[in-house]
Amino acid sequence: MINSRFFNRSELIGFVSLLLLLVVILPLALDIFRLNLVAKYLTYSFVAIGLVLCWGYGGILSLGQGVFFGLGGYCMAMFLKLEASSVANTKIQSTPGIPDFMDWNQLTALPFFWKPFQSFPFALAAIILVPAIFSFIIGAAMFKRRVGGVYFAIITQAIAAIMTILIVGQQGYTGGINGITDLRTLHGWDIRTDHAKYILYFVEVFFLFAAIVVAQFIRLTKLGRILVAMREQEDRVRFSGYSVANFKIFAFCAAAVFAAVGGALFTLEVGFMSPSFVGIVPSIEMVIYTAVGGRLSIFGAVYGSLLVNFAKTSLSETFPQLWLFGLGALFIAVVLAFPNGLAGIWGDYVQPRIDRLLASRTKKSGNGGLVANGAPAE
Amino acid sequence: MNGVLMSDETKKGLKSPLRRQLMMGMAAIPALAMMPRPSFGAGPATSAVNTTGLAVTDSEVTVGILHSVTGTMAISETGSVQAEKLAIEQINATGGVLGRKIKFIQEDGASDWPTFAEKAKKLLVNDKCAAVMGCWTSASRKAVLPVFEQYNGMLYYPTFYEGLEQSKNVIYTGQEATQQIIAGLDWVNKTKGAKTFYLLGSDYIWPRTSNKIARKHIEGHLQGCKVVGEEYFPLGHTQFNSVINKIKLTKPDVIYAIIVGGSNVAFYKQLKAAGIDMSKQTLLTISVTEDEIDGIGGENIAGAYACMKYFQSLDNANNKAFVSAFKKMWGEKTVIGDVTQAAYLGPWLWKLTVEKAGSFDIDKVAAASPGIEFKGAPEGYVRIHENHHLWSKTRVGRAKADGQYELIYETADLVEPDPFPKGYQ
Amino acid sequence: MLIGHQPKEFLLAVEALTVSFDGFKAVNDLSFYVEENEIRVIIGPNGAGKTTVLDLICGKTKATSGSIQFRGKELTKLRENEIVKAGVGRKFQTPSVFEDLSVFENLEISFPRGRTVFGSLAFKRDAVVKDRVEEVAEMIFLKDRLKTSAAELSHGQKQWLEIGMLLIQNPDLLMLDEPVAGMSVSERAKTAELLNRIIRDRSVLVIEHDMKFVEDIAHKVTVLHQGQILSEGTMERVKNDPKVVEVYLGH
Amino acid sequence: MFGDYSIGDLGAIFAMQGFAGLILFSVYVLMALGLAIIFGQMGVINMAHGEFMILGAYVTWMTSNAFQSFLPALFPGYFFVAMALAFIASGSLGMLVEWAMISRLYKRPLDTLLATWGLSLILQQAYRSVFGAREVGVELPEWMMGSWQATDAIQIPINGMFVMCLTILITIVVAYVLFLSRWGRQVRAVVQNRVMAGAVGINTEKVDRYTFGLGCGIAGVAGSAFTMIGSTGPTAGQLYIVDTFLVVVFGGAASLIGTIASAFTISQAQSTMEFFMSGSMAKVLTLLAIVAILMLRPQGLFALKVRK
Repeated sequence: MINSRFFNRSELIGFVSLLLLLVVILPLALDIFRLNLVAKYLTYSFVAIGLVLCWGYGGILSLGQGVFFGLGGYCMAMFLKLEASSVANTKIQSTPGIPDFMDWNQLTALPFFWKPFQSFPFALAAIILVPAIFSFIIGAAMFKRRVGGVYFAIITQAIAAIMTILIVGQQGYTGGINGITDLRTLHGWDIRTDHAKYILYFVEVFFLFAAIVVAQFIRLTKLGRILVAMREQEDRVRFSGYSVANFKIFAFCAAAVFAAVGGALFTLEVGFMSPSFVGIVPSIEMVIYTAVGGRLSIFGAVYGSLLVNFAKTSLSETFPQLWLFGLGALFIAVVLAFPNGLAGIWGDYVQPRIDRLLASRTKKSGNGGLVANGAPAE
Repeated sequence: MNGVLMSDETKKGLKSPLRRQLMMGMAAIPALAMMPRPSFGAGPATSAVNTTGLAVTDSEVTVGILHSVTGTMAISETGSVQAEKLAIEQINATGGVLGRKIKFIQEDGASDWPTFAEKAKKLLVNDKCAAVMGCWTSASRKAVLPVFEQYNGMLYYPTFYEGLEQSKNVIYTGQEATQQIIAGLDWVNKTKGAKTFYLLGSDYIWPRTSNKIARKHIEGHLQGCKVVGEEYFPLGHTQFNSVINKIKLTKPDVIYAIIVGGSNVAFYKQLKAAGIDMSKQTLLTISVTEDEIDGIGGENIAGAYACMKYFQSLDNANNKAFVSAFKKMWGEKTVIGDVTQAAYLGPWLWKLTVEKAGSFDIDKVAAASPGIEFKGAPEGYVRIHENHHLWSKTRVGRAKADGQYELIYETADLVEPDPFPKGYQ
Repeated sequence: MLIGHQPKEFLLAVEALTVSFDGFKAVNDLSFYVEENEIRVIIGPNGAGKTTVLDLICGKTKATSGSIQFRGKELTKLRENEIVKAGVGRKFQTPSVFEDLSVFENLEISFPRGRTVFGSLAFKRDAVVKDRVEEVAEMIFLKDRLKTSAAELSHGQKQWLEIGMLLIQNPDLLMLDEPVAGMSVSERAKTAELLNRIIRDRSVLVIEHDMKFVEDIAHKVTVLHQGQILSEGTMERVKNDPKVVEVYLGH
Repeated sequence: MFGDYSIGDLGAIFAMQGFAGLILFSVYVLMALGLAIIFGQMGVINMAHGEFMILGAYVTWMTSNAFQSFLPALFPGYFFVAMALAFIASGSLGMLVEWAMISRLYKRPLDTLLATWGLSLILQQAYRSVFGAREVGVELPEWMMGSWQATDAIQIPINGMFVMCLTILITIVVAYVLFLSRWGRQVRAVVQNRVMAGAVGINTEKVDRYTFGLGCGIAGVAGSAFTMIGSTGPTAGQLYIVDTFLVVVFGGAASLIGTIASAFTISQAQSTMEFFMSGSMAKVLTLLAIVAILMLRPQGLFALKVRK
């Protein structure tokens, strides 16, 4: 047992059922419009997976994940916007060849930090590196000085507020409150067609499973166990010879990178990026996806984002007034009654029933090996 | 109610028994579709007027209403929703469009731009709406524009905005920036002898672009005039004492304010509290309609001038009928601002265009739009320009303590919309 | 003392150590020395500053002034994890084990390998680790409970587990804060046996109230009172020191 | 920028600017006091603090309407009644919330953050359903409007002075209640050691409930006062929440004096910077400075150094 398998049984069930749901059931059951919505929801599940590591395992609650989602999204949007702003497409402007919003703000040349984004490899690297470096700076500054818990949450919130004001205020460079809109092609490939949306959906699902595997890998290494240990007894970890700050920085950076990948995919799926994902409100909503799914469950994070967003869309289509009541009640219910979210409900109510069912069946058939074999590793 | 929003406002509207019947009739729309009333369905054959698969039947045509009813923008967008519903009801009462009753599907943009894009796509792709009345902020319009262009829909956009845009798929029923700004500046320069201007705005694209145009006009076209200050505040900012002190220091002839949302309330209250008397200090705004005054309080803004195309107090027969119908539907206490009136134009302009084109097809409607005249507009006569904006008059009003504007000046002719103004960019 | 005599190489040399909390000097100009393989017990009444001394040595509290030399290294300038790497292990007063992890994982975390972020990512649970964990588990009477979650252990077992976690680090100086507090009589006997076994190859600094236990294990006793040394020497000597009798043992 | 002005003008402007800073200071103190009690004393992160303020604002609005309709003669004094009602309304709601929700979460401070965020969403929508999505304008009695002409050039807004006086009054009352009254001693006892306080016969549940209620009640009074200078709408409360938390955290969470000092520092910094640069940039720089200082001194300006 000691070198446990990569997924224990209940995780395997989660993995396979998620795979079935995302790869087979949803694409067959939904039209492309709805499937594109699912793709949008899934981009948030990247953030939620990051939060499982950082908050659920590491105990670091960040209320500024929107910042990293936005950074990733903006890096992608900058590349796409430059591609969409070819001289031919922007003849009507006073300075053709630069993004339209720059032209409206009297910029006559591309700002220096936009220039490297003409290169796709650079943009891809930036999607990972910019948020990683930014989160490293924040994390190093805070964790080395042992800022944690509530204080960290509030400071990340302030950072989200600062970022929003900056992006909105520096509209010549960022597109302001409108964001970067009207993104069209990726290397000449039109990302707006239904066909492209299908492909992007599957690309995203691929990345999602890659993210799940990476997160699961981190969770299963000793680093994952140190995170759990740190959350419980920070001093004991410190006096076992670990630099607690470095582990926190790692967890925070990892969560930031997950969020950024989600943001970049969001830009591709939705076709624009705006400061409305950077602020405090979306950042807290992202935490709630994780809480609903279960802050300790990677699969829960994905289901949580899907469920909350699905509820949001369907409730707001039929009862817009009720939506906020529903969302608010969901927050409170999850915190008060189900602190481990969907995963907790599964573990506490559903799983035991299945086990009992299986056990009784195996007893009947006289084949006893099944359950013992699948006993969870921890 | 089949996707149709039953909002608080709708409930308030259920006042007279007649109205209640009407609303119940609307609630029974699915049933109606089965057995067309004789009053609708007498128009030309559906196959002739709808060749692109829009939601048009022999007796009905579906349009979308897409505004925020939740979130921060719900404050502003409520009036537009009300006006659009009123217009649709009036059109239906006079026989509909091409003999078809207008049915509307309302979606909530929730003050969130991707939600706007998502809902716009739903209205076009799933619901096949023949037209959509909607959006309020520039950001929401920018978010839906690619959707409308990709899926070839028709958007009637009601808000005064910064310009710099023109699309086959959008009719802009509010004024673009130059229409709203230049005439007002000329007027204040001429009648008040104003030479120095202090420009203020909330920090986003519309105030910034508008102030840019204002600055170009002040410095380039008005003799001897200059801008003595220009400042922007984050949306939702509530502390203006510092800028008020700066204004006192620079003593501008005109405070030119483009502050939006909740900040307005704080700004005017603090201005008044700081002892700036609007009967002596000229303040010209392009962002405060009667809707905003409701929140600011008339007594706090009385004496300020606003420059836009419509005031509720306009004295003409169209407007009187409009105001009384609006109040009858939505209650005595509701006020009507510039954008609300512009939103009211949307369904009417669409109806007129469809009837001229003889078709609901988007391409035909877009092509038929230029030159469409609407003589029944509350603001007076309007006409759609080649660039899909409206020719309209620009007016200056002075705010009174009762929350209404008193008309002070209006341009003699319709002002030409110029979304890409030469020399102002 | 002969001129030119080299001072004896102490394992731990605490000199003129002072820490003050808003003016209150919890430890005041304290100096003492611990030799290799020595078992030193610190006793003293409540509030004497015993736990603070351990906190200062392991870096949990920063000294206001003074120095702590460990094998010639100045500990006051190091971070906690660096002090651990230098060879100082610390057990807390209340058992602090990771209750969400199993006994095996608790011990494994303390295994001195892969202590950096990326080291821990690459850490492999190989035979060396397993053998060592099992060896220590046997020593701390928990061999058959390796898979148990630490939360399910009794209070005494948790204390042992924490001692085990220190053992696996193999420190040169082991600091124990009241290792037998709250234990049953039989557990106490077992713990004394355990301590006697593990102190062989290292120096140990123990805080303890249980005089019987102290007499059993101590080479030398230091009595703290109000942040200062009241008396130091063998148990026998300290016991008979009138100052000590007055403030502590007499009560 | 000052070259063209006379010394007298400049003096007057600086005096008024100083006063603007003081008004902002009062606003911050009012916002933060209630939160300082709830967060600093109880460790509860109340994200619905802004909504409790807005409840006070709506109560003021309703009181104003009621006086206009039924007691027009007493209208000039309605504001005092409104503030009392606002305190009662927000305070009672606070106690209800404490009973139903917060009391179950004392051991999980980060979870109070999520739960109260949910509460804030519910309250926002409730306001929208009850009072409508539009902002409401609260009419002030005549005597509170306008400004006081200190000299020819210096004008001091009356409502600003009113807010300042109110702030001083409330601060004194809070300080008295927390530090001198018997009840305040109980609150502090519970904060320091809940189990012990319970053991010596303090009804900790009751203390918690009243403390939370007091914090929310002060938020209600703050909201009532803000109708004079700001807007009242369903979502207006959200505007305040980040600033408020920063003021409290910057001051050192458990210190009332810290909260006041930090409100003073932040307001003066912001108001001075606003004078020299655009409001947006002033805000960004202020927030950045706070975050930077908090990184250097995580315990805030005023925090007791305690032996852990």
